[in-house]
Amino acid sequence: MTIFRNGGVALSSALGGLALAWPGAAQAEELNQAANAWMMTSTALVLFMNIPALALFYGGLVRAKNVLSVMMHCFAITCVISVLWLIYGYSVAFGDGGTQQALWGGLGKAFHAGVGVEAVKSGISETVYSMFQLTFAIITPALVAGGFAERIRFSAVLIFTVVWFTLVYLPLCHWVWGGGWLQTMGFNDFAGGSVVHINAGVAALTAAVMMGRRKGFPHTAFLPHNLTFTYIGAAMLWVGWFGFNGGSAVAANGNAGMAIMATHMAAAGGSLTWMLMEWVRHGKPSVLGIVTGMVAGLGTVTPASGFIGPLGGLIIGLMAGVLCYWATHIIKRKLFIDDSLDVFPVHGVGGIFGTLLTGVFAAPALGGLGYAEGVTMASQVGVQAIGAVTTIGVSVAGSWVAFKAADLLTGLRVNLEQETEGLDLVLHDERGYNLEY
Amino acid sequence: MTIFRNGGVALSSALGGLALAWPGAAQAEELNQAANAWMMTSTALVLFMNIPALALFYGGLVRAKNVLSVMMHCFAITCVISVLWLIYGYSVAFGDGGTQQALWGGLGKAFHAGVGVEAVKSGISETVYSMFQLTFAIITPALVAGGFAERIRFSAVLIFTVVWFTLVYLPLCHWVWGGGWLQTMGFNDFAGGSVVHINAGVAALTAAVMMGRRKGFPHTAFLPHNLTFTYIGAAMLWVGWFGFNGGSAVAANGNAGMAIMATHMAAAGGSLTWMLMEWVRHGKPSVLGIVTGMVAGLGTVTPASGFIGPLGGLIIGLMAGVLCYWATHIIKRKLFIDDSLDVFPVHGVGGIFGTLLTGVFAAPALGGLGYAEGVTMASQVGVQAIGAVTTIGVSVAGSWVAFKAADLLTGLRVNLEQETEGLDLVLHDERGYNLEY
Amino acid sequence: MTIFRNGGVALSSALGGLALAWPGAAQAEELNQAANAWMMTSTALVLFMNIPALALFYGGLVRAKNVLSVMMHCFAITCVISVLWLIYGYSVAFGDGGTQQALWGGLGKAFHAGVGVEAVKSGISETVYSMFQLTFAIITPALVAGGFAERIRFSAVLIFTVVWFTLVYLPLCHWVWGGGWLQTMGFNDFAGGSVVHINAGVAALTAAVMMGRRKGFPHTAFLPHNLTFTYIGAAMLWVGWFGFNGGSAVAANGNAGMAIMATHMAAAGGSLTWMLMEWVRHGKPSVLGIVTGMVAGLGTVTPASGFIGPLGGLIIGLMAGVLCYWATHIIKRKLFIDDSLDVFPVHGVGGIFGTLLTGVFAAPALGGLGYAEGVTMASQVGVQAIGAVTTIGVSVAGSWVAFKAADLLTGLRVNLEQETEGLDLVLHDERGYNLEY
Amino acid sequence: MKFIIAIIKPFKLDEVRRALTILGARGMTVTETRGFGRQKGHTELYRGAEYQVDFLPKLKIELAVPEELADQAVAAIMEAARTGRIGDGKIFVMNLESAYRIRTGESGPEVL
Amino acid sequence: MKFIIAIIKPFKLDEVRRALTILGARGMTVTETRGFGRQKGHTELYRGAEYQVDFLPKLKIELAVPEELADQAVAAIMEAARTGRIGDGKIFVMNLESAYRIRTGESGPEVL
Amino acid sequence: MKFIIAIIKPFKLDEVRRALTILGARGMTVTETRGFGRQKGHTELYRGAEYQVDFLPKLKIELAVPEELADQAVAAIMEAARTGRIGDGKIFVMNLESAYRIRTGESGPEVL
Ligand SMILES: Nc1ncnc2c1ncn2[C@@H]1O[C@H](COP(=O)(O)OP(=O)(O)O)[C@@H](O)[C@H]1O
Ligand SMILES: Nc1ncnc2c1ncn2[C@@H]1O[C@H](COP(=O)(O)OP(=O)(O)O)[C@@H](O)[C@H]1O
Ligand SMILES: Nc1ncnc2c1ncn2[C@@H]1O[C@H](COP(=O)(O)OP(=O)(O)O)[C@@H](O)[C@H]1O
Repeated sequence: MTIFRNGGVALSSALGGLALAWPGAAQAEELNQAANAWMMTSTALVLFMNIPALALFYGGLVRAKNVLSVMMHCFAITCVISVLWLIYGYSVAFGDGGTQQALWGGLGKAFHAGVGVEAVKSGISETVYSMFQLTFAIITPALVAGGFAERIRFSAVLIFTVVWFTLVYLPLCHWVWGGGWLQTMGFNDFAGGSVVHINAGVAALTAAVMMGRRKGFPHTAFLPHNLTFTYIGAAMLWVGWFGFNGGSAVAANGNAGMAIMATHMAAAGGSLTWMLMEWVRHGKPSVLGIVTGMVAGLGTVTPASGFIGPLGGLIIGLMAGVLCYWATHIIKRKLFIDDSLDVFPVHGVGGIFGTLLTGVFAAPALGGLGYAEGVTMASQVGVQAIGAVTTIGVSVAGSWVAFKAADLLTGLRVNLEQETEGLDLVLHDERGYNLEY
Repeated sequence: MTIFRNGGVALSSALGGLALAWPGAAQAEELNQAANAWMMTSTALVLFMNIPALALFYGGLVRAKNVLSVMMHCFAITCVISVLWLIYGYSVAFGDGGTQQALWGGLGKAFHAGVGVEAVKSGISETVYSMFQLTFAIITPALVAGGFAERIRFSAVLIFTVVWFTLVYLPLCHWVWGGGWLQTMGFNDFAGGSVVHINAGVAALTAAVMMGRRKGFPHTAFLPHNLTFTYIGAAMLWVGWFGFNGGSAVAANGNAGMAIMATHMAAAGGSLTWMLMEWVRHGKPSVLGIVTGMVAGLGTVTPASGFIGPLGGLIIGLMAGVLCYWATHIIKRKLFIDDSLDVFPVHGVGGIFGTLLTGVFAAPALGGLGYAEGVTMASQVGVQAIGAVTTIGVSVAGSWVAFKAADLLTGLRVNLEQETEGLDLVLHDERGYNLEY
Repeated sequence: MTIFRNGGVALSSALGGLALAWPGAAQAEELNQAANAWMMTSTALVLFMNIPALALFYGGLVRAKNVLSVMMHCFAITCVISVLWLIYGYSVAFGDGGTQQALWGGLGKAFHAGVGVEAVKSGISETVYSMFQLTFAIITPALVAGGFAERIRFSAVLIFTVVWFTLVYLPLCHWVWGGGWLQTMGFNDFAGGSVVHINAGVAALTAAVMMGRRKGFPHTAFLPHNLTFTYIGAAMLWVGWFGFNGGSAVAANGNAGMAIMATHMAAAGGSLTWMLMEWVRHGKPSVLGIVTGMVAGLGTVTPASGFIGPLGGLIIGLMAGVLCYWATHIIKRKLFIDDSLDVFPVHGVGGIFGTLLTGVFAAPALGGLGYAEGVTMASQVGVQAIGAVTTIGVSVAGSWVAFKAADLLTGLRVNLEQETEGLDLVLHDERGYNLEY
Repeated sequence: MKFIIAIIKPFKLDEVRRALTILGARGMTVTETRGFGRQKGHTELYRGAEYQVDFLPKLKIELAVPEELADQAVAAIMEAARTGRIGDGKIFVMNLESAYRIRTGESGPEVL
Repeated sequence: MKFIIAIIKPFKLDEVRRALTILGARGMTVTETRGFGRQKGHTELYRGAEYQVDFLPKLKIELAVPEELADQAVAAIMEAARTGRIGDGKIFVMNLESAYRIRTGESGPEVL
Repeated sequence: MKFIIAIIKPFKLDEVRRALTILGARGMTVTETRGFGRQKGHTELYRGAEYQVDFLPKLKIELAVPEELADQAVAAIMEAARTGRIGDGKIFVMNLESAYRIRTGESGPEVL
């Protein structure tokens, strides 16, 4: 997202993209209706990735007695973040921070002040720009929900959402995409390898460590109650990711098209290698394995997707499938951390890896689109590492505060008997299925 | 939909929209390909709202033995309305009615006569214009299906569909959007608060009263057989609504973007207040509650969505969640009307409320986009009331005729034993699930 | 797809379409961003048709013990074809074959060589062009999976995919859409009546004959384990088909809009006649019936969709519902061929019929868009027949080779006990549902 | 004590439960089953082909009662579950040697 | 009369039913259950981790028969349900004191 | 031999199975059921209306044991399944006349 939209300009004209101005000057821009059409579509696709896609993906993985609780997380997070975004989120992330621009966007656009029907930013309606970004702000905490699934109190989820969005998501988003210091430094995260994936993965790991394991872990098999849902969710994620990465070009041009193709190839690659890992090591390939490999491929290619070619995407995906497979194995079977739905080993590890590789596969020799002037592969990888480490640090600290706040205010976990009974009945007076009649 | 597309022109240029001509002059217009792209996408999104979204939303709410019957309603209605639309629907609603334009569009465009590949209307291909409108004509009777679910005969649904489409939907559609008298009067219904939501809600209520209650109502709990389906359907509706309201701008410009943002905020607001109502009154928030609040927020904001800002959308949503919650309670628990899936209290009440509020929140002081020349808030609200009352009147009368016709021709209800056995086996020789093997 | 995009040019300007050049000259073209936006959307829609739509449609039809295996087929095929496409598929199908252009596109674009961010083909980014075509290459073998469902080994599916894609899909795709001999001859297949539907139907029939029947066929009822999934999949297919046929215009103009409308009407028509057939012959209409009729209508109208009007689409659909109903009956009940999910009678028969009718309904007298210069209805139908017969021949031969290869390498079928136990457990160590807890 | 197993049509559950409650039964256990018997199964359509489905959905009620209530319980179920049409179901009565309440460890007819 | 409970492998249902029908049984009731026994459950994969699933899907057939048919019924089930591999299941026979047909109120072996 | 039917709270299955395994039981059959008893069902929300759901999910364990193990098995289940709160369930014991292993055709207590 960064370089083509708000940042370095050297490359953008070479790509035949729009001339993209700095936020402050946005009002003078002309609306590119084709880009606007594509970005509205992308916004719909990314919202779709959270509800219903992620809700299905996660919902299918938990036991039947907790399916609604997990889906509720995704939904409530969507609502809460949307309201906060309107009140201050958009402004803090994408407002004009003036002298403090390196750190935050200020409150000048709180309540979307000044963002009228005719406002244009980066060539598209500013409302569309804001909506597209909002969907990213929604899905990131929703991804974290995989780490605390099957044992958290619903009120704790709400508190976590508010605190974490404010302390962790908004600063990182501004620094990387809103004109903040990481962006200025040349950190490249096309569609959220750091802001979304590392961030969510680390927060989920923090949650898992703070909350402790589910009753029965690691001996009991917590079998997915409905792998067909997980599959459907995964398929929708794949499709939605065209909007996630393709939309991050903020244009309906070749950059968007290339990002989609690289994204697609990474998904295919990650799926195949995870599948092969299982085939070799367990004798059989599984549906859960192939779709998890897909997510690994997609999460890993995300930061790179707008800077590389399709072959680069494929290779990143192939590596991601292997790497995240092992990471999952280690977290679950060696470290015995109960990150319920494996958010860290898939999104966190994939995100870190992809953020670094972004500096590598941008090389023209590897089919990439090249570096900004004066930048070498080594220097770019260095900057990428700074971005990744920053994200990890902020996410660990902020997540700890957010979950601690929830713990103090309402308690983090349900008690053991409630956990056994299932969160759906205990917290929501509902059951997912009543198939008897 | 109205003012920006066909009607009052004062505002449209201020909004930087296209110059929109009266239908008769449409052929001379130039095609805006970006708008065309967005409108094809919107058309897909709105069809998606009916099948599978509404089918899932409704299907999940009924008992397992009736799930297919409800889904069949949505599907068969889609097919029947599509054929009627081609034969005469489009012409009656959007044709050039000449001297009778205030009342109907005539039959000049029956069988889509004269609507060639190159025909343009409101800046987009006339086929696309027609398809987009068709999806609205489809979802409206499908919404009504929630009122008669779990006890109606399938043949009665088909008869109702044909009669009601002709007597109720087409006239209202023409009056409000096709250049009819309500539109001329300045009635504002951006995306269907009256034509779709009041209309469907009132028809469902009429059906519920005419058919009587399901066996066991109100003592037996008719628990949703699959809340995960209802959730998935709800999520898809939210996403699809971007096409519903955003597409009603008939443009890929800032008006569409702003409509999407207002729509989104209303969904979030309605969800949160319904959830809070439950939390306060029952001690627990439910998944069914939050998604129902979402529908309430979306239905209520629909008529206003193109005239207001995001804060207006949020406030409308917040109010809708509370209001529709109470309306549902009263209909079910005080009046003991068995509107099976609460169509009236959610869509009907929300639609009425939203249609009136459209006159209020258009005020620039409230973040709205303003009134047409010479119009005040009071006068606009007055016109809005006329539109709402007209819709209610036409819908009650026409629905009564439609259901009466079905009753006389084939009978409305299955018998008690069939109702207990379930409509899927009795009417379709099928069962939704055979999970045993 | 053919005539408007790459082939005969007579018509395209009459339609106000873009001036479309021969592939070789593509680089000089200007990017139409609106078309690009629509084509990215269409690409997402067609991918969506395979996963999750087709996976749901097929998955719901099999028994619960095989649901994952069928979904796995769709997913793994997606991954494998994507990788092959990048390596050589795109080049063979759409590269510049030079003197051998009549037969294949050569290997000049292997690994997407030369397809940069700025490359434009037919007015859209070449990456988008390629991705859109890739989704067709994916869904075609996935459709074949309906023919061998519930008894094939997973490794056999992978082998079949690689061989069949190379020997059958790529040549046909090039001949019809990539500038090959059938296209040069004037064969018209707008969106895949031959390349996709005849082709997949014939391959499925070949598979069914080669593999033999499932245990219990034809006496045992293999009831769909989850008709709600089949329904959801069908609904998604309908919506996705707007991208399939509408996207085949490779433009966001009236041609796309008209294709969508004709497509939609065919879906409605096929649904209604299949439903009526059941009502008349069995006394009840079924959900499975109406959605199967929909697929029949859509498959049949596909080759014609860009050459006809909406009334033509409706008529084709109405006929398809009846024809495919009978074809299904005959294959299953007279010939006792166990084409598990009826791919041949629906897609194969519909595709053949539609390919021929394309020559008929293009007639302006029938609401069609006319013939290329010097072509009559009779001559066009003749060319259509050549295309259909060619497709059948290539598909039978190539499918036989592909399945034979799989048989020799790993064996085609699981053994009887495995078949009874179910492929999910036997091949993937998983079960679709664990709803107990 | 007696152990009564009743196979009934699913939609009769409410009536049977009510009848047994009136009689004083304070507990029962219900399981979904599929029954095969004289009642013909329904037809299911599958794309134009028709199939006979032999097994019909039934509910099985298991009810432990004190000796002296057994006959009345049988009679009550019989009446409440009857539609008079084929497939109404069967009642089987067996001897129950002992019964325990897990919560308290008590045994004998009083736990029922 | 006897009440026969047979736990079998799910895919043997058709054969068992056929065998019993030939013998003259005109009804039976089938329930899905999960069995735990000597047969080892299958492994399920979960993202690289493997889990042993102990409970296996089984079907329970309940069949009431007149005294004199009991042995033949047991033999018929035994033969039809056998694969010879571990996990084929068990047959339990208990005494059935009375049986009623709900539809008619009749009782005794003739209702079976 | 005895045929033991235990109705328990679903989440107690693991403990019950473990207790029985320790005792030497090498097989059992488990079925999902719904129970109606003294324990009140939960409330379900439905758009602002509240409904009482009477039938609660329970598991039924069926266990055939040799005569001499019956009492210990009952005691083991009782202890493992107890939470001390209402709804813990019941255990019913009946006489089992014969038992067969399908795989081998053997019969008698040794097949259990
Ligand atoms: N001999 C039997 N043993 C066990 N269950 C039986 C037996 N006969 C019938 N049933 C059960 O009773 C149900 C009803 O029996 P059926 O013969 O259809 O009608 P009716 O009860 O009117 O005679 C069957 O579906 C089956 O579940
Ligand atoms: N003692 C028992 N009581 C009740 N059911 C049993 C008992 N032993 C076995 N079963 C049932 O029989 C099934 C098969 O038993 P198992 O020991 O696996 O193999 P086999 O029948 O070949 O000896 C089990 O899955 C279980 O459902
Ligand atoms: N008489 C009975 N016959 C069969 N099952 C019973 C009987 N009474 C209770 N049950 C079963 O036992 C379960 C627990 O009984 P309940 O009365 O709720 O609590 P408790 O076991 O603590 O007395 C019930 O849900 C039901 O499944």
